[in-house]
Parts: sequence; C-alpha cells; structure tokens
Amino acid sequence: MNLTDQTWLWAIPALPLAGSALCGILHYLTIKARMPKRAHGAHGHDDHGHDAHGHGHAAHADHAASDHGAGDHAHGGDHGHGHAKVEPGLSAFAPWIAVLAMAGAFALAIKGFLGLQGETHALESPAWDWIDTGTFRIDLAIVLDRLSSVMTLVITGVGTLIHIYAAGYMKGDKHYAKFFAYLNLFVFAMLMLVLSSNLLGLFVGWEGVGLCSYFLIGFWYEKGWPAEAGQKAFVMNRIGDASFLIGSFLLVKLFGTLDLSDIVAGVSGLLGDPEKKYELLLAGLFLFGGACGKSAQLPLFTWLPDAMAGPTPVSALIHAATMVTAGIYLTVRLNPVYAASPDLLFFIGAVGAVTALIAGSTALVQRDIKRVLAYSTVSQLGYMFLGLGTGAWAAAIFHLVTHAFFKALLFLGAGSVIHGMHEEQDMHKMGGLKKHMPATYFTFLAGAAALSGLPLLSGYFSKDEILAHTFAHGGAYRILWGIGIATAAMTAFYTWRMVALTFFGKERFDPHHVHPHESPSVMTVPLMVLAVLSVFGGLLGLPPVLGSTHALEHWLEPVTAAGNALLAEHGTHALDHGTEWMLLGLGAVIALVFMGLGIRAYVGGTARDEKVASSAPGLARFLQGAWGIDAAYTAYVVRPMQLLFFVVAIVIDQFTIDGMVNGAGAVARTCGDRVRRMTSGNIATYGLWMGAAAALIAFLFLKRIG
Amino acid sequence: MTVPSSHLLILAAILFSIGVAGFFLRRNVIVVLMCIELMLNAANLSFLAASRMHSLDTPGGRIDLQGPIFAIFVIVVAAVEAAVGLALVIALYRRKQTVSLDDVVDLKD
Amino acid sequence: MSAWLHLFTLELAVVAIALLVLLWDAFAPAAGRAVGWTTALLLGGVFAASFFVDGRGTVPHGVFVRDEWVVFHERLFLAAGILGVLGSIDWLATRTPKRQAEYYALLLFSLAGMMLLAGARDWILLVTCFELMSMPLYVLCAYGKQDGPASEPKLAAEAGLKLFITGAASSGLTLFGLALVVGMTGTTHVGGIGANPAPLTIVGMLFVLAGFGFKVGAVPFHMWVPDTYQGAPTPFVAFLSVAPKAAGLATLAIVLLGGWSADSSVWLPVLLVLAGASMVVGNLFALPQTDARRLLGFSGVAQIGYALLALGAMSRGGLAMTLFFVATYVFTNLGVFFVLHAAAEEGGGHSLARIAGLSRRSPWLGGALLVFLLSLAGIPFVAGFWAKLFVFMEAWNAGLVGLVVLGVALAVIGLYYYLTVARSTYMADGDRTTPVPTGFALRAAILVCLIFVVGLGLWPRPLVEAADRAAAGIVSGR
Amino acid sequence: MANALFYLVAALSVIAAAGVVLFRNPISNVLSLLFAFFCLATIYLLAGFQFLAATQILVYAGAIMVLFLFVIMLLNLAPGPNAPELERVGLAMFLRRKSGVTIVIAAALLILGTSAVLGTHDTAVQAAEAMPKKGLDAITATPGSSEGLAGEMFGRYLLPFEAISMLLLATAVAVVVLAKRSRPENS
Repeated sequence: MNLTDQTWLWAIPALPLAGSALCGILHYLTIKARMPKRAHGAHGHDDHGHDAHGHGHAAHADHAASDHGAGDHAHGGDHGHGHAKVEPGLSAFAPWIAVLAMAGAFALAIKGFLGLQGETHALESPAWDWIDTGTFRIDLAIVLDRLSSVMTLVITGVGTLIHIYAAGYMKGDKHYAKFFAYLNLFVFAMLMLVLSSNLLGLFVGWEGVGLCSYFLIGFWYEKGWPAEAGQKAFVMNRIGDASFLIGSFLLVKLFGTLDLSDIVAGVSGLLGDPEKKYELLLAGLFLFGGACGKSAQLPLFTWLPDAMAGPTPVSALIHAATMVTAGIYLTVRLNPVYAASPDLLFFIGAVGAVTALIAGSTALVQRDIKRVLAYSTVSQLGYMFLGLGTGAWAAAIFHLVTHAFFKALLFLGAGSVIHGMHEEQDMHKMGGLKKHMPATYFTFLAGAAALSGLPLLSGYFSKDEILAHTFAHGGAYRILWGIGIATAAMTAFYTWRMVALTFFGKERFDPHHVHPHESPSVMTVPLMVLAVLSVFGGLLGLPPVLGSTHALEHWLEPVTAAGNALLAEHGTHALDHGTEWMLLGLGAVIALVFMGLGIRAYVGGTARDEKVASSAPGLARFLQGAWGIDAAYTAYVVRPMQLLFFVVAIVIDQFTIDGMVNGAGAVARTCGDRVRRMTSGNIATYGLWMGAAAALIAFLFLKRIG
Repeated sequence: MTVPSSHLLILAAILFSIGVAGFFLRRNVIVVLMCIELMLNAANLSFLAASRMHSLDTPGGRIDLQGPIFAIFVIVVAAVEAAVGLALVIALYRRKQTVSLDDVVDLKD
Repeated sequence: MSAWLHLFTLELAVVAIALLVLLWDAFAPAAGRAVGWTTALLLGGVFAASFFVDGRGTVPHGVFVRDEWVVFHERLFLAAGILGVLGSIDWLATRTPKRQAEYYALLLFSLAGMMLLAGARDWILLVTCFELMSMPLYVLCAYGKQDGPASEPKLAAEAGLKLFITGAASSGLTLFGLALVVGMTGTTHVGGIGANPAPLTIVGMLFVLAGFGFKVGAVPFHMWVPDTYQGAPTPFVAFLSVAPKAAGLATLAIVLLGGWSADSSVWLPVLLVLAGASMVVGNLFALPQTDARRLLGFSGVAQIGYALLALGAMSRGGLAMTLFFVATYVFTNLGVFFVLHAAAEEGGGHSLARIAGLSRRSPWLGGALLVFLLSLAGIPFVAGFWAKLFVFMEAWNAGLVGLVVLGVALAVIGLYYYLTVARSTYMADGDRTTPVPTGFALRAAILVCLIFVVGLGLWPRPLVEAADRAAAGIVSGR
Repeated sequence: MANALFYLVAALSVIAAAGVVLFRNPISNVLSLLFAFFCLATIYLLAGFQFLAATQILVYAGAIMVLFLFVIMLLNLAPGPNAPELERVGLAMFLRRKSGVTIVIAAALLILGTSAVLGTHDTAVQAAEAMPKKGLDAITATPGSSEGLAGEMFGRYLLPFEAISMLLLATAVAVVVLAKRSRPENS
C-alpha cells in the first residue's frame, strides 16, 4: 500500500538545499567583508572601480584613461594579510545552519520511517510535472519506500553527526562557510538520488554527488594535488556516469518509461522475449558499469584512494558512508533487472570479490592512515557487491548500513588523530597515541573491532551474512567465498595493524615539535554516537539461526520481492543450521586470529613493514600500488591511446599533407607536434582538408542516390 | 543560338573547377581572391544556363527570370566580397608587408 | 508593402540603431562609453519590445515567414547581441576610444542579418542575409588590429583574413550549388526541392551543405574556428562563437527539416557524419591545447557536433532540443569568453598559464568561469546538463544509438579538458594577488550569463517550452 | 554561326581562366580575369540575357577589376625594382607539396560536375516541363525585357533587395574601418 500526496516529503531534500544556499550567501558575505574595499565582487557603480593603480603592478594603457584612479590610492594598502588564521566572521553561523538543516531532514526521515510501518510500503509526494511541452514530459516525485527510508536515515543520520564533527574539524579554515555549502549541497544531491521516483531524478543526483565530490576533494586546491585528485575522481566517475546514462537509455527503450516502480514491475513481463531479455542484460551491465564508477569497483576504483586529498569529514561522509554506496542502492533498487540474469549476478559477485581482495591486500602495506581506510572502503564495497551477486539484497544493504557506521567512525577517528598530530597522516610517525587522545582511542577501537568482524559486533553479522549466502550458492560461488574469507583475514590484519601503529607501542614522533592532543568535544561526541551504533548496529539483522528474525530483510521485503521472485525460479539456496553455525564460528575465529597477528606484528613498531620492504621489495611495491592497476592504466590505456593518436596523425600527415617533403625523419617528433601539424595555420592546407572531406561526402551522397 | 543548355552548365563546371584549383594552388592572396571571383562567375553562368533551360520549355517563348535575378544578387555579393577582401589584404600588408598566404601562418597550435 | 512591414519591426529597429550610432559618431565623435551603453540599452529596448510586438505572418510569395521559430531566434540573437555589446564596451573604450561606433554598427548589421535569416524561406533572401550576417564578422575579426594584450603577437588581421578567405570560398561553393538547385527545381523557394530530386540538385545541395557546415564550424569545415578564436579580439570572439553558429544551425534546420524533409535518407547520413566527426575531432583536438581560446575553439566544434546530433533526430522534439542546446550554449560560451577576456587583459595572454590563479585573486570571476565550464561539460545544476541530456535523449529516441554512445563517451573527455582549464585557474599564481580589474559593463555581461546558466540549470522549463513552440514552426506534428 | 561563336568564346574563357591561375605576374592575372569576364558577357548576350551582359561588363570589368588593379599597384606588387619576389607558377606550382591532392580534388569536382550534368540532362528537361503542372509560380517575362526583371526585383524580391542595400551600407562602413590607418595615440 502506498500513501500518496505526502507533500512534506519534498522538505527532506529541500532542507539541505536551503542550508546550502544560506551557507553560500554567508560565504559570499564573509568573502566580501574580507576583501579589500572596492575589490571584485563588491559591485560598485563606477566603471573603474578596480583599477590597479594602488596595487603596485604595471598599469595598462587602458587604465591610464581612468579618471577615477585617485580614489583608489586610499585602499591600496590593505592587501597581503596572511592566510593562516582567519577570523570566521559571519561564516561562524554556517555550521549551525548546516547542522540544523541536516537535523531537520533527519527528523523528517524518522517521521517517514514511522509512517512506513505495517502495510504501508511507500510514501509518495504529489508528482510535479517538471517539464511538460506536449512532446516532452518529465514528472518528478519524491518516493520514500522501505529502501530509500533506510538510505535516507543513514544519509541524514550519519550526515548530521559528520556535520557536527566538521564544525570542529574545519574551524579556522578561510572557506568555512563554503565547506558547509558544498557539504549540504552534496546531501541534497544524495537525497535526490535515493528519493526520486524516476531515473532522471536519480541521474541528476547521481551526477550531482559527483560534482560535489569534485568540489570537496579539491577543497584545499591551493595545495595543488587535491585539485588534481578531484579532477581524476570526477572524470573517472564520469566514465561510470556515461555507462549509467546508456544503461538507463536502454531501460527507457525497453519499458517506455522513466519511472522506477514501473520499470521494476515490468521486468517479469519482458522475460518471455529472448531479444528483450538480452537487452535487459545489456542494460543491467551498463548500469552496473555506472555503479562501478560511483562505488569504486574494478576497474574504476583508483580514484577513491586519491580522493583522500579532501578534508577528512568529506572522506567520511562521501567516500565511505554515502556516495560510494550509490551503486549498491541502484542495484538493489533495480533488483529484478539483475535477478533476471544469473550470469550477470555472478559477474557482479566476481567483480565485487576480486575488488575486495585487491583492495584488501593493498591496505595491508599502506602507511597513510587515510589510504588504509580508503582501500578498506573499496574492499568493503566489494563485499557488498559480492552480496548483491548472490541475490542477497538485504544482506548488502545491511552491510552498507553497518559499514556506514563503523567506516564513518574510523574516518572521523583518523581525522581526530590527524588533527591532534598537526596534519600528520603517516602511521609510521605516530604510535602510542592512546594515552594522548583517549576518547578517540576507545571509539576507534570500537570501529576497528566492527570492521574486522569481531564476534557480535555489527560488521561481524553483516559480513558473515554475505559470506554465508555466497557459500550457500555452491558451485563457482565457492571460489568467491574463498576469496571473501581470505579478504576477511586481511581485513582483520590491516585493521589491527593500523590500530597498533597508531595507538600502541612507542611514540615515533618528535615530542618537542608535535604535541598530540585530544580533539574538542564537538568532534568526540559524534565519535561516541557512531561507536555505539557500530557496536550495536548488528541488531538490525541478527541471523535467524540466533533465534531472531532478520529485521532488515523483513523490512525490505516489499522492495526485494520482485527480484526474489525471479531468483526463486532458479532455485533457492538455504543452509542447514549446522553449516550456518560453522560459518559463524569460522568468521569469528579468523577475525580473532588475524587481529592477534596484526597486533603482535606491529605493536612493537614499524620493523615488520621494513622487513617486508627489504625481503620482498617486488611484492611490497606490487601491493603498494594496488596490484599495479594505476600503472596498468597508464601502460595499457593511456599509452596505447597516445600511440594510436600518434599513428593516425602520422598517417594523415605523411600521406596527404607534408609527406612528400618531410619524409620519415618527421616520425621522430612528438605526438603533440604531429597533431598540431594538422592545423598548420596555412589556409591552403585548410582548403585542402575541406576539399578532401567534401569529396568524401560527395562520395557518400552519390552512393545514396546510386 | 541553339547550343544545348547543358553545354553552358559544363562550361560553368569547368570554370568553377579552375577557380577551385587556383584557390588551392596559388599563394598570392590577391590571386586567390580572383579565383573566388571566378567561382562566383561560374555560379552566375549556371544560374543563367538553368534559367535558359526552363525558358525553352516555357510556353509562349517567355523566359524564366529567377536565374537572372539571382545572378544580379550574386554580382553584388561578389562586389562586396572583393571590396572587403581587398581591404583586408591592405590591412594585412600594412602589418606584415606580404600578400603570400605562406607567410600568414602565425595562428596555429 | 505596408501590409507586411510590421513583421520587420525588430529588424528595422536594429538597423535604425546602427544608423543612429553611425550618425552620432559622425557628428559627435569620441563619445567614451556612451555609444556602447546607448547601443546596449536600445537593444535591450528592442528585446523587451519583442514581447509586445505581436507580428506573425507571411510576406507575399512566402519569401519570409514570421512565426514562433523566428520570434525565438530573434530573442536569442538579440540577447547575444546585447551581451556582445556589453562585453565589448570596456575593451573598445580603452583600446580604440576614437573608433567605437563602427564596431557597434557592424555588429548590429550582422545581427539584423541573423534575425532576417531565421525567417527566410527563399534562397535569394537566405543568401543575402547570410552575406549580411557574415561580412561584418570578417571585418570585426580584424578590428583593433593594431592592439591586443601587450605580450601577444598582433594577429587580428590574420584572423580576419583567414575567416574571410575560407568564408568567401564557402560562399562561392554555396552559390554554385544553389545555381544547380534553383536551376533544377525551377523555384527559389527553399521548400521546392521535394521528393526524388534530380542528381544535379543533390550535387548542388551537397555544395550548399558544405557552405553551411563551414558557417557552423562543423568538421571538416572547422579549420578556421581555432585560428580565428585565437587571433580575433576576445570580446568579439564571444559573439562570433555563438550567434553565427546559432544562425547557421537555424538555416540548416530550415533547409533540411523544413525544406527537404521529403528525402532525408539522402542527407541524413551526411549530417550524421558531420555530427560524429565534429564530436570526435573537437573533443580530441581540444585535449592538447594550451591556449584557452584554441581549446574553446575545438570545444565549440565538439558542441556543434552535439547540436547536429539532435538535429539528426529529425523530430520536433529533436529540433526543440537543438534550440535548447544552442540557447544554453550561447549564454555559456559568451560567459566563458568574457571571463577569459577579463583574465587575459590583465594577465597579458590567453594561455592557460597566464590565467592561472584567477579564482584566488577574483573568486567571483573564477567561480563564474567554473560554472560556465561545468555547463559546457554538462554537469547538473547548470544549464548545460539539461542541454546535453536532452540532446542525447532525443537522438536515442530517434534510434541514433551509436552516435549517442560515442557522444556520451566523448563527453567524458570533454569534462577532462574543461576541468583542466578550471584547475589552472585554481592553481596559485604567486606573483599577483590583487583582484583582476573588470569594468562594470563586462561584469554586468558576465553576471547576466551566470544568471541564465544557473537559472536554466535549476528551472529549464520556460526555455524548453519556448524551444518546443519554436520547433513546431519547422517540424509539424509531434 | 551563333553556335560556333559560343564554342569559340567558351574555349577562350577557359583559356583566360587558366591564365588567372597560371600567370605569374599579378597584372597578367587581372587582365586574364578581365578577358574571361568579357567572354562570359558575350555568352550572356548569345543566350539572350542582355541586361546581365551589361551588368557583367559594368560591375565586373568596370568596377571590381579596377579595384584589383588599384590594390596591386598600391601595394607595389607588379614586377619592378622594389616589388616582392613573384610566386613560382606553372609546372613548379604543380610540383609543390600538396598539389597532387589539389589536382585530384579539382579533377574530381570537374568529373563530378560534368557527369552530373550529362547524366541529368533528360531529367532536368523533364523537370522543367513538369514545372507549370506542379503549380509553382515560375516567373517569366518576354525575352530581352528588363521590365520583368525590375518588376520582380521590386516585387517579390523586394526584401532581399533591401537586405542587399543594408549589406552595401555595412560594406562601406567595413572598408573604411579596415583601410583607415590607425591613429597615432593607439600605436
């Protein structure tokens, strides 16, 4: 049953959007107040308000014509104040606005959650005929169903905590208000992604989160490399987005509608037609390509570690808890599309498992604490896709939720450490921090325990559920299960290596220069809340074998019913209680054993890393560079493309334009030069090109008319 | 004259092709402009030839006028292009003291 | 005559402003910024009047038709003209203070040509309007040939000559082709081609299409684009990069969809080849560029490819989305070039290195540039997102799957080089921290572009509806 | 007789056009072009387009070619002591790089045009015959009359006529802008 006409649902995304706008205005006012008088942005009414006379650099001839120049001299002096510590000014209000907007959205999300009990499966806002020209119509509505309700609670709930944390973390930044404007805008886009009723709204959110992620990764662009990392992340995301767009075009072609619920409902009707079934498979594959981009799966995952250039709250919110889970959300949302094709499901599971393994092993050797967490995130997302690959939609969402809790916690904890260590991120230069920052330490422990899957914590249940489903499928899935178990062992090891290097052992920093200190309570309180959630989050999905109902699975039943019905046609996979107990036990043992190994190896310091680096340098390098994937991109994608470009340019050049004169000696020139020679600047050459092309077109033309 | 109109059309095509070839082959920008004029004249001849083709079949010996009218407009266009083109040549010559297209290659990557 | 004179109220007004400006200069020369502001304000008045002047109708013999299509284009060209004038005021007043009126007059003549072009349904009128539009552009390209940023070579004359020679040659091509077309069909009416045209008509149309391809800067007739953009005065390039292209696309639509839709199987493959080649060449060649104007030139070639793709959908919706695309492109590209102009005037050049650090020195200029670049790349919350999305949607609906996939993939490359420009403005320059000086008129022009780009990004509906109504004038039905 | 004259003049016009491309001296180019224009005017006369023939001579020969000559003399491009070196033409021009492609393109255009003309003759005549039946308002006049021409020019084609007058005005402004020397305060 759906409740319609719930206009208030629009307020959920609208609140962060309004917050973003307000913070943007605050940013503008702050900048304006900070700017030297009559600077750009302070729109004066004179034409010559910005002449540079007073500012010391060479005046242009045009400025000489200015008759306002005299007025500027009075203001020439107030330049050059430092950028280090900046008075917040009006921007001090920004976090209040942003957090209030988030809290409001969270409250509304809870209201929606409470309204979804019993037989109510979804709340719908009235449809808004957003574009309607007669030939072209797009309706947009907000739909809060069981799945988007979970997502919304996570986004707004964890988001609110991270906003509060960021209020402390970003204090003193000169673009304080801008940060919150971007962050709120991100939440708006993310909410559009999960709440919109049709593919178009979803796509707006899908691209929107990429944009905000670009802004936020590059937030500290003055350092240089964050701007580069942001560009890389954005472009790699866009590759996925392109795939997503093509996939959704295919869906529209198949179903004749953009509406998600119609698409979901229509899948079973298509399966009789093998051609349509094939197109459905293609659509699913392209959409999964989009999910790979957004959720950092093979082969598009290399942007996520680089995205750590952004401020830590960004890493926690966008690159751990929310944006990167969009791919999971999309797959669950369209679950019948995937359930219709077991081969596609296996492919997804395999991609997830291999990604989990590669990223997990890479995390073993990282020294930068945020990069460990980044690779861990990629690895955990791989788990979620493994779960989706088995058709365990609820298990994937369960892991998504618990992962949002503990990974946000770990990132924020890492941020607290970095903050306390004066922007140091290298774990080899930490150690023994537990006595300096106890609150961070204890909460971090909770997060680490959950991530590594220590028994009875949230991560334990969610991860083991995915592995149990994989095991139950049998056949080739057993290989994936083996990969999953191996990754679980690595996860426990690198997690506790990180804890040991950071908090245990001797202090490896210079105590005269670095004075670690605990973060203010505005940062530690969110940590504590998240710690509680990380520990008890498992209650959402206790396995039936423990004598409880899987609450989340039950909750999501209306959403996953269509996919499950299709899966049931291929047979069901159930485990007997004995096997299930055995798997739970195995998970617990592996987590505990590798936790012990991890701590033992690194509690004494960094010697172990150095030993690995010296005894097996090749392996260390291999792991360090994520199995050489980035290098492989350069070698197998970028270089061949450059080569192709080069060859094409030479061929064109040699055989049509300058070949008779230049000969083979020109081959030695660089690729860029070759290309440039095609636009040589000589009109006669241009004319030739046009003529040759016109002849080609004439050929085409005449071929048409025979 | 009882020459078939298609022969006029072929003459126009020949003149146009010579114009195109000159446009490609010559480097003196004034000669290139002349070649463009030649191309426009070939267009005019085509207009008239086609007009004549229709006139032959029009009852009562009346001639089709659209070709001649179009041709008059083309003549004006040609005059305008010659004037502007030559003015541009003068402007360029003042800057670079050349009329060779081979020397006008500063704009490139 | 008086029965249909009212159809040309706006065009006559534009010509009248041109004459007024020339007379003003003749009797009271060196009027400072007043000439420019007067032109802009009067044009603004004409733009406002376009909402009240309600002339719709056809000139006898169907030489000219004023319908929603024309009204849409008149407003678009007027908007581009107003912004083009606003963006040039400060540059002219400082660079050639003694010679301003001619610039505005020529721009206005060109504008009048474009406005007439949109309604032309007769080959003779079409050709004369094309010339009226193009000829002032050749001259404006070489305007201020004695000046330019101090550190850059003075290339305006070369840019003008290159545009002229390629333009004149393509005019010759078009006219020769038209001679064949008109000769074969026996009528100068654009819609006279009809089904099953004679082979010679098709050859003629090939020449005509090549001429139009030159005007919109589609591959392989694009060579003039980067050269001209690099050499001509930047405020003028802003206008050149949008208005004539919009006019060229409008003409293509009139000729192909309006006049020759009966035999689309003949020209559609050619159009699609042009579209695909423009997307590929534009995007790939933009990648290695280091001069921002050349980069934007190739980007413009790529954008035309997308517009042609929507045109190739051959439906009312596809045409409407072409218009939507072009309209957003007008505001976006004007904005980009204006910001670039502001940065380059002070930085002394248009290379990416010269505009580095812009957003640090003038956050608003940097922010505006980023917004425009994102719009060109097709990112949400700005107009370009909808433009690209709608274009792809319509082309997909028309079954152009391969080209849509190609376009979507190339848009990724597009994002890369647009962000490269953005990144260079983010990079700290170091030696200068003072805000970039911009005149009031230029700032106003940038602000207007920004409002349109962001506003249409949040609320594209009015423009989509207007474009749809306009498209109905060319392609009837749905 | 008239037919033989046509073929003679046509051959002369082709030779003259070739001279435009092949002569080295710009003055010779101009004179060749002038001669070609006269040939064309003769052909117009033979074909019964008296008014066009007159316009051809007045505008092209009388105005445009004089303009070309004037610019050549102004820029001192004719051979002489201080003139720039003349462009290499003739065989040398064809041996220059890229010229192979040029010749191919020009030949292709020629073949394309000729074959289309030859292949189209019957269809074109048929189309012309079909014209009145299609109801298109073909505009006609008695041969040799410029009245009809004027009537159409100021009737149906009044609008293009006005547009071309604007074009001429704009051209006047444009040429002044281009050719005027910049004033000293800007250089």
